[in-house]
Formats: sequence, C-alpha cells, structure tokens
Amino acid sequence: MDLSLNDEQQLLADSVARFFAKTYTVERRRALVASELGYARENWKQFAELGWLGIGIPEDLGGIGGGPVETMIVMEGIGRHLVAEPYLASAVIGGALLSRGGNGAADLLVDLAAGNLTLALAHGEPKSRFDLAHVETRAAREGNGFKLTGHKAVVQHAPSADRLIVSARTSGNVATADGITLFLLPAKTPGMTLAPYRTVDGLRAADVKLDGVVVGADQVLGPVDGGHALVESAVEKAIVALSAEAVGAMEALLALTKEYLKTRKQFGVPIGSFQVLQHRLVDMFMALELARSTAETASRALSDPDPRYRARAAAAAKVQAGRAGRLVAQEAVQLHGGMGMTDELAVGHYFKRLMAIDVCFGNADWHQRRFADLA
Amino acid sequence: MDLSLNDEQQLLADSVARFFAKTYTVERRRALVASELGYARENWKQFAELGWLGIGIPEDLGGIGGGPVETMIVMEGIGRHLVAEPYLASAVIGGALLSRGGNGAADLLVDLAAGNLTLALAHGEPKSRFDLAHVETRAAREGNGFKLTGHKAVVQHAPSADRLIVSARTSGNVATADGITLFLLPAKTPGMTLAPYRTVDGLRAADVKLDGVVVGADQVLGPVDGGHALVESAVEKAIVALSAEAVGAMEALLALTKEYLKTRKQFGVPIGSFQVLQHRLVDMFMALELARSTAETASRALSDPDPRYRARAAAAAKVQAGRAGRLVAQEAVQLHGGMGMTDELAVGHYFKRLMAIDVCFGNADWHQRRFADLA
Amino acid sequence: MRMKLDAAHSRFRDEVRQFLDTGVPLDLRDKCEAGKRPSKDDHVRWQRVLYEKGWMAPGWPVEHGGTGWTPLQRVIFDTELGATPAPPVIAFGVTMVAPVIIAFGSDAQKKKYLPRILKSEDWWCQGYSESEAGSDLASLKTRAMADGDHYIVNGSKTWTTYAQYADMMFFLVRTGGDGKKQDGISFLLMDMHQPGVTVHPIITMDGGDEINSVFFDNVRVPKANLIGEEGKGWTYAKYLLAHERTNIARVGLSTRLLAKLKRIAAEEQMKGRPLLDDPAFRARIAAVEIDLLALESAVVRAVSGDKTGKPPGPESSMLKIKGSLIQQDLTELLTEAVGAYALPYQPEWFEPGWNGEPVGPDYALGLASTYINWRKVSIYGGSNEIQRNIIAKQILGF
Amino acid sequence: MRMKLDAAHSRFRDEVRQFLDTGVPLDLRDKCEAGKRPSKDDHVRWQRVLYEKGWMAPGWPVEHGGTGWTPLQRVIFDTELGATPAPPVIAFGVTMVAPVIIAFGSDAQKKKYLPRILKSEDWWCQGYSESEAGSDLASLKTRAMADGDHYIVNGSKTWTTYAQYADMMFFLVRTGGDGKKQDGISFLLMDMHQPGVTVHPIITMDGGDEINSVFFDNVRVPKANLIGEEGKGWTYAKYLLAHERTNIARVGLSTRLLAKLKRIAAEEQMKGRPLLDDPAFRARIAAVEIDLLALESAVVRAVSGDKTGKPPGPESSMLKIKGSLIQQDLTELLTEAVGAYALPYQPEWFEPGWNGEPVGPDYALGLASTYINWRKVSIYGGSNEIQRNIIAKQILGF
Repeated sequence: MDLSLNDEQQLLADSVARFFAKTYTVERRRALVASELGYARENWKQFAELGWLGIGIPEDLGGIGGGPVETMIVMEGIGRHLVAEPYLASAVIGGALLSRGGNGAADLLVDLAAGNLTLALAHGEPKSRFDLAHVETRAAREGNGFKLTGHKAVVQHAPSADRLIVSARTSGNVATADGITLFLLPAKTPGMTLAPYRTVDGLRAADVKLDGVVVGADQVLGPVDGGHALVESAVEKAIVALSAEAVGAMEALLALTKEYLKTRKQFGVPIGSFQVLQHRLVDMFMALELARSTAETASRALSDPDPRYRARAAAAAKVQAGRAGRLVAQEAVQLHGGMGMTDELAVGHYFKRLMAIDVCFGNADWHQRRFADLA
Repeated sequence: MDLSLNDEQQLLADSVARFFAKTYTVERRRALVASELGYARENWKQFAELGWLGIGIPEDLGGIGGGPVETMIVMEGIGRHLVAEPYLASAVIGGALLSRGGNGAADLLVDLAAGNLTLALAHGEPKSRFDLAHVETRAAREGNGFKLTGHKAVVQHAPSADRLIVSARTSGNVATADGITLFLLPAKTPGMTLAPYRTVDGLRAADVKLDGVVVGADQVLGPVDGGHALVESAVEKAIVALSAEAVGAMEALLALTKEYLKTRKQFGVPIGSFQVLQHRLVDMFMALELARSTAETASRALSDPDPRYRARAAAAAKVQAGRAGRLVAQEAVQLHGGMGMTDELAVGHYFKRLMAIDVCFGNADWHQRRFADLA
Repeated sequence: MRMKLDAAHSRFRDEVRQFLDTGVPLDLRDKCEAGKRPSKDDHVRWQRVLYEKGWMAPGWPVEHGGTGWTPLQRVIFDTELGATPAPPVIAFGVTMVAPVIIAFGSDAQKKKYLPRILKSEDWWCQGYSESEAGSDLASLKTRAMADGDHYIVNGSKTWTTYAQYADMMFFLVRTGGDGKKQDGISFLLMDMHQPGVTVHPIITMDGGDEINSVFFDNVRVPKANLIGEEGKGWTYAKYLLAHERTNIARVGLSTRLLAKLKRIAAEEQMKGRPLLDDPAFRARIAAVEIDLLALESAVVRAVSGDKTGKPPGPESSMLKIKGSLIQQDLTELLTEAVGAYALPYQPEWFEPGWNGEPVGPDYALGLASTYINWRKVSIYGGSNEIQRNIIAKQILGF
Repeated sequence: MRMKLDAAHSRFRDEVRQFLDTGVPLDLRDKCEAGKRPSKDDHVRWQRVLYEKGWMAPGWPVEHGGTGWTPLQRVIFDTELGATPAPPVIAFGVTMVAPVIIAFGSDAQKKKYLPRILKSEDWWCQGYSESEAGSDLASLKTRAMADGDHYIVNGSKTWTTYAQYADMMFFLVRTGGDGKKQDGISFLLMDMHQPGVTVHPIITMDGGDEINSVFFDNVRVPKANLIGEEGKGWTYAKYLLAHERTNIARVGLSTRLLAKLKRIAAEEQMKGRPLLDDPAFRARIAAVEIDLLALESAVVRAVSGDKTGKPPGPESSMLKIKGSLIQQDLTELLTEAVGAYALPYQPEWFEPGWNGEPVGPDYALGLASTYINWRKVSIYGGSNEIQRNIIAKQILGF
C-alpha cells in the first residue's frame, strides 16, 4: 500500500505545478477576478487540453478516467495558486452529477471534458443551512413537464455557467430527502433570474430566483424524486476536493509566513529568531500536515464501496480543512502583522479563500456533527 | 463602588494568610491527609476561634454575620494552602442549609460556629450527574416519620461528619424539583452505612447507603417537599466558594511555576529565559486573573436579590474556575517537566485539587450549559 | 449578561444609557445598526452631540472640559458608549494627543488645540508607525531638521488611520541622531493641509481604505508645534500609549456584538429550529459570554478602587489581549451564524447613497468584512505578542 | 473510525487482530480491560506468547528474530497491539537497546543479549536522564573511570521506568571530559544485580511507583559492556531516539481509549438520556476522533512508501506531539464522562489480589489515575516543547 503518487499522478502533479506557476501570480489573479467573467477562458481551454476537466469521466465519454486522487492533485494546485476558474463547480460537482444523470446527461460530459460547457449547482436555499434534504423550491407537474418556483442561495459560479443544475421538490415535505428532483436549465431560461455578486474570496456567485419556470421532462437529470442521492454524492466529492484545495492554500500560506519570518527584521534581528513565533509556525505546520493526511485518506475513501466510510472520511476531511484553514490563515495574518492585513500581499487573499472553503457545503461544526451522527 | 477589601475584610485576609502560613506546609498537609481523620481537629478549633466558621451566620446565633466576600477570602486561603479541613462541607454548605432549615436547625448553627459540629451534604446519587433535581432515594411515610432508602454517591467529608444532611424524595418523579425533602441524620444512624474512601485530592468522601432508615418528623430540615430550593441555594454558594478556592490554588501554582522557571537551569540558562515558556506563563496568569475577577463578581452577586443574576454569575465563576484550573494545573506540570509529575513537589497536589474542584457540583461544560439555559 | 454595579453607579449607568438611547440621531443609529460605514460628517455630528452634552472628553481635567468623573464612571461611560449603535468617537484627538498636550504642551498649545478637539473642529491622525520599524517603534527613521523657527520633515508614516480626513497629525520624528535609538525622538504636531504631505490609501484585505501611508517631502513644521522638549518624544509617546489603553478591552463593543449574535442566532434556522437552540452553537455563545463577563469584571476591578485616575499599568495588556480575542471570537461566530450568506461581498452596500438590493438577510451584510477587518485588533496598538512580552517582563518579572 | 487499508494490508491486519483477539491469556485481558496494573510476571508472560508466535521483535533483522515485515506492516502490528487489552510490551529491551546493539554492538554482545531480549529473559531499563540535566540530556554528569578491563561508575540516573524490575540497564555516561558536551559520552550496559547499584522509587502524583532514581556507587562495569567506541555514545543515543519514535503516535492505545470512552458515555446518563447523545459531549468525542483519524493517516502516510525501514525523520516529532495531545484529551474526557465518580481514589483496587468492593461503576476506577499519570506523555522522551524546537529547526529551517 503505497500512498505516494504513481507515475501518471506524478506527471499530473508536475503539469499542474508548471501550468499554475506560469499562469497564476497574485497580480494576474487580481486582474482575473476583477474582469467581467471573473476568470480566464484561455485557462479553461488549457484545463481541457491538459485533460483536467475529464478527470472522473470515463474515457469513452471524452474523459481521462482518473479518480479522486487525480482530483485531489488538481485541487491542491488550485488552492496553492488561488485559482479562479470554476473547476469545482463544473468538473467536480457538475461532472459527478452528469455522470449519474442518465443517457442524455452523459452526452454533455463530452462537452464538459472538452471545455465547452460550464455548470453550477443551484441547490442550497436561504433557509437550508447546509442541510441537503432541505429544499423548498417546488416543481409542480405541468403537462409532461414541470413548473419551478423558488429561491436558490449563493450559487457559486452561477453567473458564468452555461447551464444550471437546479434542485426542486417534486414530492415530500420541506426537509425530507425523498422527493427532490434535479433539472438541467440553460443559463438563459425564461423565468429564471440571477442576482450576481462577488463572494469574499473574489469569486462569483448568484442568488437564483425561479418564478414559474417551465421545463420539459427531458430536462430532468437523474430519477424523479431521487435527486437527493445524486446531490449527496456530488457534495461528498466536493467537500473532499475543497479539503484538498485548503491544503494547497495552507501550504502556500505556510511558505509565505516562513519566508516573512526569515526576512523581516525587527529589533535588529529576523523576527523568526523569536522562539514564540517559531512555535506558532510549528503549530501551523502541524495543522496543515494533519489536514493533508486526512484529505488524502478521504480522497482514497471516495473509491470505497462502504457509503458510511466514505461519508465519515469526507466529513472528517472537511472538519480538519475548516479548522486548520482558519488557524493557519489567522496565524499567517497575525505573524505578518500590519502587512498581513493589506490587500497588497497574497496572505489576505488566502485568508479569505480559506474562510470561504470552511463555509462551503457546511462548516467544521456542521460536519463534525455529521461525523458523530454517522457513527 | 470600591471592590477592594474593606478594613475588616483586610484583617480577615491577613489572619487567613498568617494562620495557614504557620500551619500548612506541603509536608504538614501530607501528614494530615494521611491521618485517620484526614485533617486536624486543632485547626478546626482555631477556625472557630478565628470566627471563620461563623461567617454567614447571624451574630445572635453565634456567627460573625459576614457575607460571601468573607467566605471568598477564607476559600482563597484554603485553595492557596490546599487546606484539608471540611470548611466547604460544614461552614459553607452546612451553614447555608441550617440557616434555612427552620427553628430546630438554627440552634445547631451555634454548635457549627463554635466548631462543635461538622456536616456533610448527601445529595448526589450514582445516576444524578450534577442534576440537583435528580433524587431517587425515597422517603416513605412511616407513622409520624419517614423511612429512607437509597444510595448517595461521593459524599464529601462524610466520614468525619457528625451529621449528614440527606435528601430524599417524599413525592414527585425521579427528576422533578418538587418533592425533595432534607433530613438531618447523626453519623451513627441505624440502617445508614458509609463506605469511606479517599478522593484523588487526598480528601475524604463516602458512598452512603440508606437501607430503610427510620427518621422522625423532627429530623426534617426545612419544608417537606421543598428541599430542592435549599440545596440549590447552598450549592450556588458552594460553587462560588469553590471558584474562590480554585483562584487560591492557581495563585500558588503560578508562583511555584514562576519560581521554577527562574531558578531551574538548562542549556546553561534559567529556562525562564525561553520566550515560549514566558508566554505560556502569561497565559496561565491571564486565566488566573480572569477567573479571579469572575469569582469576585459571583461572590458579590450572591447578595443580589435577582435569582437569575445570582445563578448565572455563580455558573460563570464555576466555568472559569474549571477551565482556568485545568489549564493552569496542566501547564504548571508541563513547565515543571518530570519534577512536576512527582508526589514530592506541591505542584501535583494542586493539580489534583483543581481537577476535583472542576468535578465538584458540576464541571465547566455542565455550568456553561446552565449559564446558557438561564438566559 | 452584564455585571451589576452598586446603587450609585447603577444610577449613573442608567443616566448614561438614557442619554445614549435617545441622543444618537436616528439616521446615524440606523446606519450603525445596519453595520454601514459612517462618513466623516457622521462622526463629527455625533461628537458634537456629545460635546453639547459635555461628555466629549470625560477623561480631561475639568478646567479643559472634562467631566470630573471617577475612573469607574469613565469606564461605565466608555462601555455604554461602545455598546451604542453610533459612530465611534475618533480617539486620535480626544484621548490620544489631548492628554499629551495637557501634560506636556505649552499654554499656547493647550489654548489653541484643546477647544478645537472638544468641538471636533480638527480631525487628528497619528504618525507613529513606519514600514521598516513595525513593532520596534523606536527604530523610526523619519527625520526633522531644524531650519530657523521651523523643522523640515522628510520621511513617511504608515498604518495611519483616517489620514485622508485629517486636519492635523501628531507624530514621532527623529531630531537627534546618536545614542540609544529611543533618544533623539521628538513629538511634533503637523498641519496636514500643506505642500509636501501626501496621503496614499492602503487597501486592506476586507476592501476597506481607512488606513494610509503618509509621505513627507520637505514639509515645514513650526517649532511652536514641538511638544515639550526636543528629544523627549519617546517619553511622551509612552505616556500616550498608557492612556490609549484605558478603553482597550472594548467591553461595550463586544456587548453589542454579542447581542447581535444572539439576535441573529434566534432568527437563523438549523434543521427547522432556531440556531440559538442548537446545543453546540449555544455552547460557543455561552463560552464567549462567560469570558466577556470575566473581562468586564477585570476592567471594573482594575479601576474600582482608583480615585486618582492614574494611567493603567501593565495589567491593561491583559485587557487588550483578552478584549481582542473576545471581539475576534464574536466576529467569527457572527459569520458562522449566517451560513452561506457569509460569502456574498457587497461593499457598495456600505457606501452612503447606494440603493441596490442586498443579497440575503440584511443582518448578514458586512459580517464577513467585519470578521476579516477585525483581525487587526490583535495586531495594532502593540500586537498581542508584544503585550505578552510586557506582561512577562513587567508583571512576572522576566 | 479507523483508516481502511488496501486488500493485502487489510488481510494482514485481520490476521494480526485474529491472533491478538485470542492470543492474550484471558486473565491478563480481563485485568487490562479493567485498567488494573499488570505485574512483572504478567508482562513477561504476554511477551513470551508473542515470542512463541514469532512477533516479539518485528523490527529486527530476520536473522536475529525479526519478521521481515515492511514498515507499514510494523505500524499495523504496533497499532493493533496497542489497541489490544494486554500488558504493554516493555520497550527498553526490544525496541530501544536492541536496535543499538544490532547496529553498533559487537558480535559477542549480539549473541549474548539479543536472544535473551527476544525471550524476555532480561528486563531492561534506560539510564539517560539525570536530575540536573533535564531536557538538556547531553549535560549529564555520571562518570565512568577506566580501571583495567572495567569501568568504575559513579553518579545517578533518574526517571528510570521499571528500574525496580530490571536485570540490565543501558546508560549514557561520561568517559571523557573536554570539548563539546556531546563528546566524551559513552554508551554502556550494566548488570543491575550488583553491589553499588541502588534503586529508589519516585512516587508520582497519581500514586504510582513505576519510575525511579538509580544511584551508582563505584559500580564495576566490564569494558566488554561498552557499545561501539568510547566517546561515541551520543551518536548511538540519537540513533536510539530516532528508533524510539516509531510507535510514538500510539494510535492503537488511543483507539482503545476512544472505544472505552464511547462505551462509558453510552452507559452514563445525563438528564435521563445517555451522555453519548448530549450534543456538547458528543462534539468533543467527535473532535478527538477526527484528530485521531488524521493522526493515523499521517502515520500510515509517513511509512507507506518506505520499503527500507529507515528510521523516521523529524516529522515523527509531529506524531509525538499530536499523539500525546490526543491521549491526554481522551484520558481527560474519560474522567469527565463519569461525573463525580472520577473522584474516588482506590489504588488498592489495582493491586493484584485485592478483593475489596470498588466504589461506583467498575469502569470509573482508575480513570483519574490514568488522566493524572498521562500528563507524562507530553514530557517524557523529549517534551513537546523540545519536539517543537526540533520541527522548527529541522523541518522549518530556523
């Protein structure tokens, strides 16, 4: 049992490192997130060419057939460089949902892998608070199709997505897992309006309002009433991927902070000569390494047949990522002093992304409780 | 509003400091707790002569009529010197219960203040877990009196007490506040058996079994079915007193640890020259000072007419004492290294007493929850 | 929960509360309740209300416009003021430079500056930090060369809060060279509206622009603007730092944040019940509330016996550390309380006059910005690491 | 939850578990389940069972009695062994001195000592620490003077676990004087049963007597008992320390403590419901369980790719720190779980042969002693502060 990367994975890791080192500086990132789109279409095309968008997609559907470890490798790189492209939303979550979405959806995987389709999952609602079973949006039967009414909250990367995957209740009560159905809606669907905005980490999201949106039966993704399982499985992959992203971001922060402590002088010496600050960095290092180990275990667990093992490992990884991410980010700012508070340094940008990672799909407290309840 | 001590209180504090400095060294304490009784009767007589046993008892009943601040002063001294005499059990808790126990009980206050009576409260039970309303022990009507059957757990200072104050259920369900009655039982009551033992802190306790103990109506303390309010009020005083004791113990530990850091040399320098250890001591200092402030606020709050304010302040003090006590004790041992682990040094004895203080009448988690629920 | 006071101070607190409840102009109160940023004019308007009431400068000697309150009364006032949704009183004039002017300034300086500070006619800023010096304040490099009855100042300052609004700056500057680095530092006052003074905003990671770098290019400062003696600036700076720490615990602000947290947690739902009823979240709120009670007790304890108003000692470092940690806990819990709505970032919403539609519940707006911005409180005014050094040295004797 | 392994290692783990489930003599298993202290004989009995199975010294080269397992297999074995209620294998012989003898000892030493260690015929103890030296191990003062083909040893050692049982001690001693303090230290083996060796128990704060001071008064040690070269003892000691850290994380023990904690929390009642259902306590258990999964992942990750069995690097300091913190969290939670029954102290109960009636539930006995005793794990073998220094220096490059 060798947990080090195999040759193909090492090649992937090298290509990830090389590509982002070339394309992503703090300055380039700043320009990207300030742009209309919020990321670079050229980068996205490159992602496709490098095969990253096809990870997890079978080869006969245009993918490269990799698995969670490959996703982890890409996500760590994304974390390390604060990458703004919608990889998580489209390739990880979108890919997972399309893969289980039935025949029509499978065709779209080819587009996804080729970089011709971006996706966003519109599932969370103003009152759902991370509870995947809480869906108030209604899909009423209308002829052969449905009519969707509701409000989807903080849909990440929605403003740039070509299609939205929208969940709505076809039966059941507000908070039951049964009775949720997924629908695939083009961005410009009549009756669907997006209120786009930036999120604290510089990325994009939107609240999505559905005001009697008429959809055909062919727009259903996966089984009617059976959407919860699809979302749960996709979110499981998403939180593991986010944990890997957090690891990359923490790694970058640790390196920046170490460098700062070694070069910044006060009282005539590098501040890194103060034992107190060294030990604080040691605690950051330990938090990072333990979060890394958990993210790796969770990534490998995603291939495990036992759903409880998968779910607990994923929850554990998210808890570690959330807590370690906050600790590392807060300490990195503190150890940088006033400079850490500025927009100029990269430190604050990592801080904000790590905060957002903790919030996405449930924070550390939330997943700690799930971990306990899944016992 | 002057929170410093008034002249009488300062005199009391001086006499406490003087008396314990004279009577309590680590070695003397070691011998005391190893003795048959577990403490010194001479000391107890002195407590009486110094008026400490009469704090909180009206002057016409042999007391000195002091209040919670005076209790706090004595308890801090007790904590500072790891005093083994049953001051909390007899003077604080026993005194509080007798004061509200009606006419017959009031006479006993004279004995208590004079040092001729020691008491122990037998209330907690194997399954009660700090819940003061949880009483399974039954008091069945029997003629004019009652017949008591049940099991009281970890009754502190019971082995040396002249009388036990035993709670039992005269009506209501296992966990209702109503229906609890207090009884005053001489130590040698037929049908009552004590299984005495030491507790981790070197003090004494016993589990008390009541096997059809027949008591007269004149042994009822306070109103029938109304014992819960008495116990609640006495325990409120007890947890504030324990918080003050914790402050004294932490003070002693801080002083010992500071001294150790300044004198113990390693790598050619006093270990206190390492900034990391200095900052750890600073955190101990802060925990102590914040616990001290809370204990003082809670002591003064005991005189407040608002029961919710009293209860919340007391709970807050116990939470601070429990958490700060663990932190300070654990860090004191850690900073003493191997020496801190030995029975020879006083450090470990303070460690154990602070642990016991956290457990007594509900630990930090318990009172934090109460604090929240009392909002 | 708040600590209870004795009858006399309770009455005083009630009096203060009563005024603050009704004294804040309604539009300002609404703005601050909503977490919006007050404008310069808002600050000044509110400070003039306090001035009219005679409460602008409680800590000053009565002859200059102070209230004659005891230290505990001042703590009570500061706490209630902090708990009030109103623009914060800008400290640079009234509680920072003024005590220095009162203690060490000339009569002319007192006469000139104190009334204007009292009436908020000058907005002051502070020129202490320099980018190279950091926590090692005394290694500052900005220099003032004598030139007749003026100094010519060259160099720069940084982390200067509200320099963009400021009419005046007090600053530390090197007027002598040799000896210990603390020697040769002087304390000067500068008119910000003059050639050679350039203010550059520093954008902070929350997107704010309230701090600045200030550059001096041959700026002429009259020698009449020297406080006390040349070369004694370090002494005055230390005096100021001691005074600055009076309200360092910020119990009032934390009280307000705590109340907001409970309000939001009662509103937010978790699995169909109020988040406030979730035992885990409830425990975290209780933990910080208990810490806050401890802090308030420590603050009151520190001043209750003091009738002299002596500047607080090194124990104020503890209040600063604990106060900052509590504020940071609260701002963090607030973002956690609102779930995914912690993420939208709509800075425009905080600007005066913006009328767009906010995303999510009103109360969620700006919570993330505050959380991010509030990381500063354990850094500025002497970082928590520096405060721990002070305690280790001055209290524990290392 | 435990980390899953690949099919091959899963099978290996099952095999190990199967043996451990049935291999421990029942009386020993009961004793250890109950938290009672195993006697010297108990330890030896269990170690002989392992010897019979061929699993006494997995880490040794096969020719000396090792198993030939990969590092990961050894980690799996150590973890399962730690999770088993059985007397802990005493490390001083098999995992501490033996690797040094194998690496640096003479053929005669190997032939003499290794088989006896394998069969638990000698009980070893360690003579490293001295009371003055503390964490500064190299400043030791015990001295060995050459006298013909012997050394004459004078001085003392402290914190010597199980010296009272020991037949042999390996120890560090000063044979030379000048130069760096690490120079002039030699690594010797001593027969404990000889004149001049005195063992004094040190009572620990939990009431235990497993550690000792050992005094040497002109003790004669044959030069044949010198390991390697005179003056190179520090090198061998560092080699040993690196090896000692292999199982430093003690995932197995923590796994067992966690299972016990859940069992007890399911049994204990809080307001009429199992304590395990109390969300606050449940959250604390989950937090430590998640940390333990992280630690186990880190341990497996550290050795999974290693086929060479090289001694672990400085990253083992992290495993030591985190492992100790998890053990301490668990032992503390265990005492909290039993409420007031954490308080009774009945050390007699742990002694072989005592038949008195315990107070409170059986499972509560000894929890407090363990909590108290377990404060040692962040102190011994290089305190957590020393481990942080190692990480700062060797990994972070300060």
